[in-house]
Amino acid sequence: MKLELTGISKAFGDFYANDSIDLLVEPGKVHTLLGENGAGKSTLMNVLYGLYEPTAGQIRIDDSPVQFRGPGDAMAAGIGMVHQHFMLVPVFTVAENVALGDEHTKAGGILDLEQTRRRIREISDKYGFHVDPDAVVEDLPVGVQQRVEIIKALVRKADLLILDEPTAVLTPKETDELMDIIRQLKADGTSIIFISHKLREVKAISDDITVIRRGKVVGQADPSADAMELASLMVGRAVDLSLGRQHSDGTEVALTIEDLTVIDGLGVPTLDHVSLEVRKGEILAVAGVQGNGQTELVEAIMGLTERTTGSVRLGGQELLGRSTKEIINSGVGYVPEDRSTDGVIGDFSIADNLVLNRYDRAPVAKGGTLQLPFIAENAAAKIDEFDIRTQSAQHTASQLSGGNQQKVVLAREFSRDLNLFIASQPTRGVDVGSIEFLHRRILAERDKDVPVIVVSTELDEVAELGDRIAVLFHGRLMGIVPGNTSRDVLGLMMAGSTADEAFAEAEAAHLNTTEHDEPQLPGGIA
Amino acid sequence: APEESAGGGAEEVDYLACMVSDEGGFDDGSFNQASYEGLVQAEEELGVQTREAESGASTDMGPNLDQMVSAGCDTIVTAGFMFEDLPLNEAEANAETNFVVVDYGYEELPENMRTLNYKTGEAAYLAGYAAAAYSESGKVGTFGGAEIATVTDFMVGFEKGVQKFNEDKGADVAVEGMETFVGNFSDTVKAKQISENLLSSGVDVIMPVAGPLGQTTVDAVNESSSETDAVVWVDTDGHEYANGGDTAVLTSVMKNMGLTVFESIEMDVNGEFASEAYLGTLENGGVGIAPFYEFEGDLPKGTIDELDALKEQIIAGEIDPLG
Amino acid sequence: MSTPSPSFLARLRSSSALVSVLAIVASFIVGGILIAATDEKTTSAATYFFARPLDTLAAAWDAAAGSYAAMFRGAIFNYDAGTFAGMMRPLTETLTYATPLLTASLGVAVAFRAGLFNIGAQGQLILGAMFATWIGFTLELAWPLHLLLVILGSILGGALWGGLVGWLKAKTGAHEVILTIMLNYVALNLLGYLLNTPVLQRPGSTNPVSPQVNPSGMYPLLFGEDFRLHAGFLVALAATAVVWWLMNRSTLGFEIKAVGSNRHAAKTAGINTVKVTVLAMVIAGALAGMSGAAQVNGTERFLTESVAASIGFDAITVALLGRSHPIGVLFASLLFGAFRAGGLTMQIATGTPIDIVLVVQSLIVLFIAAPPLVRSLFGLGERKKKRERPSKGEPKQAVAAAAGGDK
Amino acid sequence: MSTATATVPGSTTGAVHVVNKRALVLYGVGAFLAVLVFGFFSPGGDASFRLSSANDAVQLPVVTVPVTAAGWIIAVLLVAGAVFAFWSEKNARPLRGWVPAVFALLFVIGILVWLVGSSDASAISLLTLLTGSLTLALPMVYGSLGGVLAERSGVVNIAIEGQLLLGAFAAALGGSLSGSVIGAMVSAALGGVVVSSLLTLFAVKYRVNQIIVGVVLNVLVSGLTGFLFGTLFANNPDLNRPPRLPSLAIPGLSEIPILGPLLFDQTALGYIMFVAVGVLWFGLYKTRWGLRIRAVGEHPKAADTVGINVNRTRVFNVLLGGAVAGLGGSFYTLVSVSQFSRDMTAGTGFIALAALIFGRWNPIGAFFAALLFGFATNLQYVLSQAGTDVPSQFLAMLPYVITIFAVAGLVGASRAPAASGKPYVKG
Ligand SMILES: Nc1ncnc2c1ncn2[C@@H]1O[C@H](COP(=O)(O)OP(=O)(O)OP(=O)(O)O)[C@@H](O)[C@H]1O
Ligand SMILES: Nc1ncnc2c1ncn2[C@@H]1O[C@H](COP(=O)(O)OP(=O)(O)OP(=O)(O)O)[C@@H](O)[C@H]1O
Ligand SMILES: [Mg+2]
Ligand SMILES: [Mg+2]
Repeated sequence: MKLELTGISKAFGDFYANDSIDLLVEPGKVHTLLGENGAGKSTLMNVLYGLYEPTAGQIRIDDSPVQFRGPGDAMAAGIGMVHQHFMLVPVFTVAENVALGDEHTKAGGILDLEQTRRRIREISDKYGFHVDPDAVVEDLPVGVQQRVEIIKALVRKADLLILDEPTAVLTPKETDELMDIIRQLKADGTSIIFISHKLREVKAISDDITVIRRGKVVGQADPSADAMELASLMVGRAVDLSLGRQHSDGTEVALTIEDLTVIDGLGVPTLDHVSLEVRKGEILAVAGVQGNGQTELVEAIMGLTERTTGSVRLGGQELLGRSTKEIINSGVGYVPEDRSTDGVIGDFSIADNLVLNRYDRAPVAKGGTLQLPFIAENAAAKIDEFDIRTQSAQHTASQLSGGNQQKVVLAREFSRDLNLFIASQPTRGVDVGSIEFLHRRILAERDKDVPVIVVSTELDEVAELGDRIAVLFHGRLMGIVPGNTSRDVLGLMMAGSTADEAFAEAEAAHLNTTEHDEPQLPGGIA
Repeated sequence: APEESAGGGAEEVDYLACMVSDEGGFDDGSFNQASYEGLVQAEEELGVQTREAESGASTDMGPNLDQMVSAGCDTIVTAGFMFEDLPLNEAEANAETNFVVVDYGYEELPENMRTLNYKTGEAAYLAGYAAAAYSESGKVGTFGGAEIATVTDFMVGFEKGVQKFNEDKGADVAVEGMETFVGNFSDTVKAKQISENLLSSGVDVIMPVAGPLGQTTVDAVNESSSETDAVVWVDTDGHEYANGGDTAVLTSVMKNMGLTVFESIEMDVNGEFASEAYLGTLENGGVGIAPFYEFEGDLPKGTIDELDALKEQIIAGEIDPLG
Repeated sequence: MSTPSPSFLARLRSSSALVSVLAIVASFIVGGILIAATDEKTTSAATYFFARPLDTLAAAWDAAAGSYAAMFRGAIFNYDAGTFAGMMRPLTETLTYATPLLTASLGVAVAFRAGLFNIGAQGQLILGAMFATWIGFTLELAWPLHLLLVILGSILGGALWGGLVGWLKAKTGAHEVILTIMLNYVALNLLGYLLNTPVLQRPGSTNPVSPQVNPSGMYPLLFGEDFRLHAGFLVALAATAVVWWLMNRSTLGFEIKAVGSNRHAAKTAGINTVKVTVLAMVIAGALAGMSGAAQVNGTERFLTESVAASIGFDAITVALLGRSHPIGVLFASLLFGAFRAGGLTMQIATGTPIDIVLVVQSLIVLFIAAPPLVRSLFGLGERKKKRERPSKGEPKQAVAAAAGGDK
Repeated sequence: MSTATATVPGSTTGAVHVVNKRALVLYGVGAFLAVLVFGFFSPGGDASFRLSSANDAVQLPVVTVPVTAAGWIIAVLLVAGAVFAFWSEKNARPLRGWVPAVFALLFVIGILVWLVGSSDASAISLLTLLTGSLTLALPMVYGSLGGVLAERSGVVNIAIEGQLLLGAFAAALGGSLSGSVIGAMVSAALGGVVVSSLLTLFAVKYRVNQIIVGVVLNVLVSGLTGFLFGTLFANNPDLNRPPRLPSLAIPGLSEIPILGPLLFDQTALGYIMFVAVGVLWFGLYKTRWGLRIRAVGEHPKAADTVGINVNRTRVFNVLLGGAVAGLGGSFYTLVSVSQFSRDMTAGTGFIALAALIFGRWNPIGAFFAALLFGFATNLQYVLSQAGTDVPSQFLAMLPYVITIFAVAGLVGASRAPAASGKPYVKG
């Protein structure tokens, strides 16, 4: 399908999220949209998919103009979209989700899911998806959910597939698989619009790149262009992506975890006798495929899980068995993995979110009474310091973009003296400019001699930040390796090899076991 | 209901008779309604003006009384025990206004107050006797809206009447449902089900003491497969009053509130208001049982005479229906 | 949170005073049509409508206007009264009615803010009233002390009943809507039982009525014997101030709102959600319990089964109309108090059934909540579209909770 | 909002576990109470159950059980059930759905035997108990079904009480005017639809908080019907004389002992109820229509992105739900009693709301929840009629207390359709 957008504008009130955008997607090509958070990429895609009505402009498919009154029209015209936040009904099975809106029925409107199942199996086989049509979606890993989204589009015979930040929540392996799928689709003649903040992927998969800033197209780029160049084009200023950091080798042990075990509701250990130490002034990166115990590790330290055994000692004090509040008060800073459900309260103002876990202590509160002047001053200072983009501190957190919400969480945690800092997926879905900023802040904290744990499924981030890297697999610790260990070795460990096995295997295959000490690029820029 | 319309054609007199209901409202099919009918009768026959106020909630009763006083009522009627001491306090504070209190009494009455109470047990006793005589299954039943004295008086009298019949005739008629209460005076589905329960356990005469819910019993009896099932209605004459009452109501335990309220107003209009604790009895006609209409033929021979005799004995004090 | 939330203010602004006034006007018009349509004079004039249409209209106007004028005389100012006291009395009646409504609604509002849909003010009020009555007639103490105990008792009773809901909800995940509905009935039956036993029944009485509360256990009247308004109103105002402080300035209020908005984030921030859920319901119950004392020890003096009237249910509407904000709730309960007081006068003066008040009240709430409808009814045209954002003042979580709580 | 985050594995596992632990405590407490009350504190004597009513053609024998022995047997079974539950938990096996059901059933039978044993009655009629339960449940079932339809499509329906009440009123008025039961039932359904259309007007079109709208609509209907009752009906009593809906015994089937009178001797409303429960269940889970409503109620945006008109779906189903609840309201004036009276639904709509939550937004679940409630209510009446020492107020608490135990113990957290209560704004 050939798609042409001319002069598309979309205004929310007085604000133009898209301002006269032109875009040409050639048949069978992967066309990437690059842009900061809030640049207007998702808005443009929603217009294209019929979810928003454009304020001005025209959409042409295969040279004839079309108008969409809703997603139904867009789908009928052969456009499929995998949304940034998946559009799947969690309690439905895969087949029900795929059928929805395009159901096969027998007489009287009775569902005929068998046909849908067959289509799912066909597509699944063709592209190697391995999706069970009868699995309930909420039980599926994120990567599989995304494949369900793709199946939804393919079942409807999409000739143009929009992928809005498809890799933001994927593991490296899942990402690789997705890249393969995209290549196959492309080979079948499907046109693809691809949105991502991860320049490594963008460079690997794109045929064309269009960069958007503040709602306007600011230029085209060549996929072979230098990552720095792309980043600068997006952000509109020169981005220095090298952190120029030194690996630290702190010596004094601050956090000792021994035999930490977490049992889930079905009696299965999700964290299995994990022991490790974190030293002052070092970043311990925890790597692993999603669902292998990282979340449990962090939540156990924070006192958020039940059925936990073992020991977690911070500066000689046992944390296990204490309440989350006590743990926070003993100086543990925490950036949860899911900022919108766990990190901020969407209905609360930014100012209130900035004191969310110290609202009851001086100077935020005195005698059970909130000190509003302090809260206001604190907000003003933090908004300034962390460059949180908002019109006022009284706006609610839900009015912020994801990147800015993350800055609020970080600003909050960094506004007190920490004895331990834990960040789970700190840069998920955040644009390059912000990643750079967030990483620098985390490093700055480490340089204040605070022990830091960073959990990430992003290998680049792990390698980038980690002074040492711990790898979890099926709840067990596969080993702790130096920060400069190569992606190949880490990949093997994440697949279940112990550190020794992985090194041996990698050497046998003549792969690198360490990365060269060249400056790392955030967001996965090779 | 606009007050000036003197429907009855009686000459208008300059007299304002007022009434305040309790939560039940004037259409409660019970004491509020019956008392209210006395007020209407006064309007029609005496040509007095009337005002009425329903108390949608118990919290409205006090203010309603106050407003009636300031509206310049000559007589204010209250119905139900829920008013408690409110009328007494008002009466003491407003000597020019007369108060007629239905279904509640005080130890000492001020000059401007009458209380109207009714020994419903006496009439229910007769109805119980008649019901026992009428019953073919040997089982009669009753149930109440809520467990309060004005309700249980009926039920106890009814049971005693049945026992009297058993003694006199060596019969063994059982009374079911003495402890069954709907829990309110509005849930028709529950009241209907209680009636059905009674019928299906073989009861063939039921006395519902639950205000408007009695209608459900009439309906249940009219729908039941057995032709002989019957209802003992309370307060008013159910033969006239209940929807479908002519085919279901054996008799009614009448509590002549309308009449006594009317008489109280009439007294005052005639300048003869007397402070008094009136007690309606079989003797003074304040309570009684309604005619049996078509059912008379279904009673065992002589029952009517026995009832008359019992009535005399009660009046003479030879029988204590609640004892 | 600090100042009333921005969205709350925004909402007030966008549903400007004009819209609120128009909402009230529209409701009165609908009510007026109903009154006129069922008025005998109007209907009889309508039989010759085509001959003399003006008669019908005049009769309709008389019926509606007469009813509303009476309502005004009953609720605000009685221009017909001969004495100054008589003129002012309606206002004090309005305040008297608003008193128990105010505290109960505050209770519902606090629970809303914690994400709990509390339909149980009715039962909580009953428990409060039982405690207050019992303390009121069994003890003989010096005045302020006795009254203080009465108030504390009512708080304790309500708090117990509310806390039970919070505890069950927090511990078992049982839905608070079911729990509160069921506990209302349990409370009512418990009251019925105790009023038939020596614990609460008036000695010598066969009716379910409690003894009279001793004068030392009563709220003093504020303006003497001629007015029913009692010091409970001042206590309710104080409670409003406390709740305002609680919700807008205190750390506990911060916790309550946090749990109400996002339980997960609250937990992650170290807030003990179990404790907060229980406490919120304890506070909600305590406030509703205070209404029980206002009823018995303020106006009624004795306890009957109908002590709660419909206060607990009206409180839900009032809390929602006041957008769960203490100041909003204060004004909403004054409005409802005025309706109740005015409705009685209307009924007495014109014979219009008081039920019409319920109709007008509900319409006002609906219209005020939907400004665009009011604007289009009056042909004002749409305002420039605002960004649609859920307002914080509303118990958004409560909505979700009422439908099924959180996983 | 975001599906991606809600489903991150590991973040939700805790919930399952909590439910188990609580259920375990309940099994333990239940078994303990059973041993104590049914066993040691047995009132002794016999409990007799009549299986047919006095008027039945086929008279079945009276079943008599020794109370103490039966109590012990039930207690032992319950202890066994509790042990089984603990064993399952220990071995991390999920308990099957029938285990709590059987456990609860045994417990209720235990209560029944105990109460009957301690009452003065010679025999309790099981048939009366059961048919009455069904009758008492009937308007509740309709109300719950109406609620299920609305809430499954994402609109919280607190206005069930109002729908029932206006249905009852409309049936009386429409029935009196048309003189036919069909006319009455159609009017009742329309009455429910009127309430629903206000609900959708404000909740869907103007996005007013759905709970506000629901609560207020109940008051509105109560006020309106009360007003018209006091004016229109008071002045024209003939408008309040609807025809009666007759019982239609199915020849043959209705003769079957117990089941016959229970299932095959109903009014049209009774048969429609059975059909409606089945049809709605089937419709919700097996048809395109159901798939779409559920999608709209769970994740409206997802439904929107596949071309389903969210708000139109909501409006349609809320109106349909109103028709169902309104039809149920006609039970009051066509079956239960022969005229409308003020606030005659007496809070049933709220119990229906509880039943639908208790029944987990499933038509069949709601049906059984309502039935349990009807059973507890009728048990109270049957026992009080037979005469027992328990004060009437405590018997009256029975249905409410049983419900509290049931939701707190066995059912626990129930999960509403995720988008229920949230207005849908495109984009
Ligand atoms: N419904 C809306 N109403 C008002 N403004 C909106 C709306 N949706 C988006 N915007 C604004 O439009 C701009 C573009 O948002 P959009 O979601 O398209 O960004 P994006 O490029 O997809 O960002 P990201 O990389 O974070 O996904 C933002 O500034 C946002 O604030
Ligand atoms: N109705 C709305 N009104 C105002 N702003 C909105 C609205 N809807 C979305 N936005 C804004 O649109 C922007 C983009 O929203 P979106 O949900 O795509 O965030 P995002 O930046 O992509 O987040 P993430 O990083 O989590 O993917 C945000 O700035 C958000 O505040
Ligand atoms: Mg986006
Ligand atoms: Mg984004």
